[in-house]
Amino acid sequence: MDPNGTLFFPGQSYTIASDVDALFYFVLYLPIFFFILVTGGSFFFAWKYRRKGKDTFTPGIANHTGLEIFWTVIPTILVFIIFVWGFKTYLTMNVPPSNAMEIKVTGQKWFWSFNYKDGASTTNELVVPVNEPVNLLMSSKDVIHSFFIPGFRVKMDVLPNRYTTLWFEATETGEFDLFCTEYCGKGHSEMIGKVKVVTEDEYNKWLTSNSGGSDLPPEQWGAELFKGKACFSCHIIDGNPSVGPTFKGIFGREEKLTNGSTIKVDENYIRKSILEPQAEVVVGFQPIMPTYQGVLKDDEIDALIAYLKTVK
Amino acid sequence: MEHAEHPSYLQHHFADSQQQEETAKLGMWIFLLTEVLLFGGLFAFYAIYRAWHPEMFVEAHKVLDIPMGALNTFVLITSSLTMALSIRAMQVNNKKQTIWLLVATLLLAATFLVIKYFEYSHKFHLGQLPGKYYTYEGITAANPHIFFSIYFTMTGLHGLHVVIGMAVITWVLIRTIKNNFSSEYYTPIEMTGLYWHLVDLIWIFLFPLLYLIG
Amino acid sequence: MTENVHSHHHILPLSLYFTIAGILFVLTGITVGVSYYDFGSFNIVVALTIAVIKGSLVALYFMHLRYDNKLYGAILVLSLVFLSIFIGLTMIDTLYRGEIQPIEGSVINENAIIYEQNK
Amino acid sequence: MSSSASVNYLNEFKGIKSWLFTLDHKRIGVMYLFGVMISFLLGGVFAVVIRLELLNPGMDFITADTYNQMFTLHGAVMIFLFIIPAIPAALGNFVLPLMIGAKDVAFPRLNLASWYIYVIGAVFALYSIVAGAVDTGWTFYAPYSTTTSTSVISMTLGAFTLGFSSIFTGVNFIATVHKLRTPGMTWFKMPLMVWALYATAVIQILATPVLGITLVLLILERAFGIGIFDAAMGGDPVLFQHFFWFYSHPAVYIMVLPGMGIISELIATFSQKKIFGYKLIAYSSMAIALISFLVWGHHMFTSGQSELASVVFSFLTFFVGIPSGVKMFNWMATMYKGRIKLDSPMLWAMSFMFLFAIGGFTGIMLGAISIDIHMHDTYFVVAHFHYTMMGGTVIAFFGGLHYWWPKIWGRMYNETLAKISVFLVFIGFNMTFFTQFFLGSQGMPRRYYNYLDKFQPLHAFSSYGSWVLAAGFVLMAYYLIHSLYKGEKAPNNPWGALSLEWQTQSPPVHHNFEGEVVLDHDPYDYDTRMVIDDKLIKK
Ligand code: HEA
Ligand code: HEA
Ligand code: HEC
Ligand code: CUA
Ligand SMILES: [Cu+2]
Repeated sequence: MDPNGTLFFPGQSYTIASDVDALFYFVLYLPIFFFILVTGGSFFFAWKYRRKGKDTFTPGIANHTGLEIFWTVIPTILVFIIFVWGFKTYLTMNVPPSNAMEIKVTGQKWFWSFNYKDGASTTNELVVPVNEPVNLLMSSKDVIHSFFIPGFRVKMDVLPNRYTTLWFEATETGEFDLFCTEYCGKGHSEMIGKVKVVTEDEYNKWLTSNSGGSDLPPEQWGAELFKGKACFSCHIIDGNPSVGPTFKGIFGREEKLTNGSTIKVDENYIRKSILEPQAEVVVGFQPIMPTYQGVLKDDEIDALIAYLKTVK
Repeated sequence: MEHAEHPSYLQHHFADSQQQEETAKLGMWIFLLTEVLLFGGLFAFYAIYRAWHPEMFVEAHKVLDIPMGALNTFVLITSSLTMALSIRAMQVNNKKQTIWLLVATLLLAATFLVIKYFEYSHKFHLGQLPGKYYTYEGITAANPHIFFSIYFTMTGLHGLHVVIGMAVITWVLIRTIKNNFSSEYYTPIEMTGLYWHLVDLIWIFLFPLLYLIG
Repeated sequence: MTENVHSHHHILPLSLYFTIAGILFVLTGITVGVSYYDFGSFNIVVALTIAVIKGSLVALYFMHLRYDNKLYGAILVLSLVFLSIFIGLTMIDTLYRGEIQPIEGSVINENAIIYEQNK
Repeated sequence: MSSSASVNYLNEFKGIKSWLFTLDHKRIGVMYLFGVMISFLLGGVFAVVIRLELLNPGMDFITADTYNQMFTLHGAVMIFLFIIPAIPAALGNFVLPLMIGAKDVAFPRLNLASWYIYVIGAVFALYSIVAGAVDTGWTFYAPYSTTTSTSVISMTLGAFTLGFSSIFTGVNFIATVHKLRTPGMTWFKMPLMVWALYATAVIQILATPVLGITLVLLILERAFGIGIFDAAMGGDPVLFQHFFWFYSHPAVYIMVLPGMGIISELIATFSQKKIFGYKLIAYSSMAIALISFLVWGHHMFTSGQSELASVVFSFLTFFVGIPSGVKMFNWMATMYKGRIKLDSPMLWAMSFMFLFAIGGFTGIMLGAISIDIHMHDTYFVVAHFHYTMMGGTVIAFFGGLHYWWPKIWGRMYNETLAKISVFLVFIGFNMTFFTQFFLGSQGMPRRYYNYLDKFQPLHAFSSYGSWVLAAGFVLMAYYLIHSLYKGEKAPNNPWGALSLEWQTQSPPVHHNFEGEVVLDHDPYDYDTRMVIDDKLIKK
């Protein structure tokens, strides 16, 4: 469990979080009162009026208008309070400040990609500066996903062919979990990532170093991209097929395609597989690989190819 | 519970035939309510998509054939009339008339389907088909295939009801011929009538919504 | 369960059936006729009013609602009430998307309704 | 009253055919009972597999695909095959005509037909397992359900068919209650169970058709690409969610209302006291039924529906809490000054009070939008709905089953074992699901096959709980089956209850009552009976 958290919640790392938690505790303690009243009451009666013999007379109390009004009206008033409170917090959650920084989020089976205005892009790792409102503009490439950061108490579905938004302002630095909470198939529970909240300085530094290529040699960079861009969620390198074909010994391998032809894996084929995966599909697999068009840049694809050559 | 006469059609758990008939009628009306809600889902789709794409609906409805639709409306209303009259004929114990009126209803229902068939095949021909099969190019507004998805599901479900109705009418027709009914007991024909009128009633709404409103 | 045991079935005069059918034919003619005139947004009102009148005639006379137990009519009305609840509450969603916070992003797919709506 | 060794509905006719073609509501009820018990066993086995896999993070013994199929089947079987028919179609079919002094339901043939439709639906649903089990979750959300390569069509066809079975039961019950009450039984002299079944039937007929058409459209979308749920073609996947929940929210009250009806019977009988606030309980059943149609959008707060819709639905959601609360308070007040005997059915009723209160209150929490945004699709929701469905309905169902068991079979079960089983189920249930509240609020999403290490202790505890729970049910299966063969003969009215079903013999005769039905008191007139029959003096 989160060391800063309580039994119920992870730590409060966003301005809204304390609001949500406060209402939660209100709606927790209030019913605990009623809970004790109702179940406590009935358990008490069950003991107090336990059957002692056949000849106890039970009075035919049919109703008591006062009591009945009481337990209709009081809960009604209480639920009104709960509603208004929940509603107000919801409004705050919904209206982002106008100066919020915008990041584009794309969900697809089964990873998240983040595109920054400055050209930087990441996969499964959202880096944001602390104390600055961030507005996410989200859409999906396939089915519905849902973007959830428990530490910030925010969640929003990510729909195909449509934008939804979600905003937050992180109040402390650190790493937070990021989950997909709308069931989206086999990799649903692997569609998780991290939100890194860093200081303004670190953020700017990160931004500049991430907008261009990398200093690493291509094979190593490719290996990182293999992890970072979530190829590994469908391709593994130990020789077993997973969702997609194994990458062990992929370069130079002969593949049978569903269109009947056979092909030898070379640079062009790999590039095509990444950019237009549905064009040529390997026999025995579903055509479900997502396109990386717009997610991977040219030099990144080169790096990946360089890396794949090394996987023997 | 002393039943003076115990007619063969009276089921054991009813006190008398009046109770039996009323129960059947109530059951039938409840069933009709579920039918209204079944179609209701499609009407909801219609309303929502129409609100989203008003121009497209206006443009797309023009390709439907109003004379054919109107003709079918006349046919169905007439069949409703013959159905209602067949019940009345049974009420006055005119079995022969009942039979002829039921046959007329069946024929009118078949006419309805034939006309629908011509409409459908014309649309198939032009590629005015639902969803991904839509190939027609005469409509400029966005998403016309949605209109045809709705058109075909609504009229298709309605057509299915016509077919089921015909089966049920055939069944009561056979029972009438077999002398199962009399002015004392004709509940099955009456229930069939209620169902058939509902089918008519739904068409009364489908026709303007799909064909006429521009 | 009612008092009037063996109140005999209500037999309506033949003329009534023919009159109702006649009115239905005429109304069908009218609704087709007026559809060639454009009343703007009133088109739907006119067409549906006529349809409701026709529907009521079928329900009241062909289906005998007028002479039968009121419960049956209530059932029919109930179904319509719940249908309107269904359509109404769904439309609270579909008609008001993006009201509090209009969404501005480049169009992903022109077909998608959200863009159609914001035009 | 005749001796209990005589002819009854079980032994009057013999042979498998006399069952398969029976029109007797009692036999149809019993056939339903078999169906739902098998389904519960099946759903329970899936549940245990789920919990086993979740014992540790990572892949333990089933693959991700299998896991996804497991929770889909678990959800679909439990909902469509078990809980929806469990109380109305199985127990309700048996007791409803008896309780109102009728000889049968209004349409016995329709009743038998709905059982067959149920079986056909079950076959479709189970066929989907053979044909590449579905993996959509029981909610079938588009566009996942329209694009996954699994056998969605046969499962939705199954659900569609089961829907019709449910509709026909509803039609039958409404007509029965309206028309077949024994002379003298006015609306406000009906037992509350009958009110509850009536309210349930109203929901069944109003909501289920919409599910039917939605599933048809889903099938058409999948098979022919009609495009109304497909965003790429100008459709809208969120509409599917509206249509689905327009049925499935009211459906949760299809599940719980008859359960509440059972609890009303149990509390009054075992307290031997007039029920408190009869009319208010009756009205609150109807109120719940009607309000339940106004709140479905609370499942969609994060779906991308308009903010306005979320707010309206959140507001309306809270109003279902009030009639439910009224019932809870009235049951409590019924126990006041009763003479309470804690036989096993009453123990189930007490468990219900405890567990359903928790389920209901967490429902209220979820109704508050800002809390739901955080909790939605986490284990908090999973815990909520197991507390209401399992802790509420299923517990009530077993309470009712134990209560009417002597009437159905004419045999008593072993009371000591029954008490142990309630106890095991109660403890096991809380172990399994209370932990899930913490998991959920900590952020553990649902439908996750794999999870972060930090959630492991809570998940493991929950899995241990499921074993205790399963042990409770296995014990129950044992003594119930045992009682069929070796159980003591049951008296006609073992609990001293007042409603009509206890006035006929156990098990009842073919036509329910021998001779005229005598209705000489209201269903809960314990005080009058005590004065007249037991000659007790009012204090
Ligand atoms: C039997 C089934 C059942 C029942 C009875 C309920 C009852 C309620 N449910 Fe539940 N619910 C489900 C089954 C059920 N639910 C299921 C299956 C799901 C998830 C489906 C899925 O996604 O797979 C779900 C999900 C669900 C959600 C969506 C969560 C999400 O996905 O984000 C919400 C949100 O509002 C909700 C609310 C409620 C409320 C307000 C009630 C109320 O009716 C509760 C009323 C009862 C009480 C409140 C207790 C007694 C009251 C008193 C003692 C009076 C005092 C009260 C107050 C002061 C408040 N439910
Ligand atoms: C009626 C409804 C119902 C019931 C009773 C249950 C019962 C149980 N459920 Fe389930 N559950 C759902 C409805 C139900 N569930 C739904 C709708 C979902 C959502 C699915 C989805 O996401 O799509 C869900 C999801 C769900 C999940 C979440 C999966 C996920 O999101 O990844 C989990 C995990 O713990 C779970 C566990 C359990 C357990 C341990 C039980 C236990 O209580 C089971 C105990 C039962 C047994 C162990 C069987 C023993 C029976 C016998 C021995 C037979 C007796 C026979 C005779 C007497 C003849 N359920
Ligand atoms: C959602 C799962 C998924 C993800 C994520 C994924 N792939 Fe694939 N991939 C597949 C499947 C399935 C196939 C086989 C079908 C086909 O050829 O389209 C495949 C095929 C391939 C092939 C052809 C393999 C062969 O043996 O001919 C290459 C190369 C490839 N993927 C590269 C990648 C790279 C690089 C990434 C990450 C940047 C990636 N994939 C991410 C599912 C995935
Ligand atoms: Cu993406 Cu779940
Ligand atoms: Cu709900």
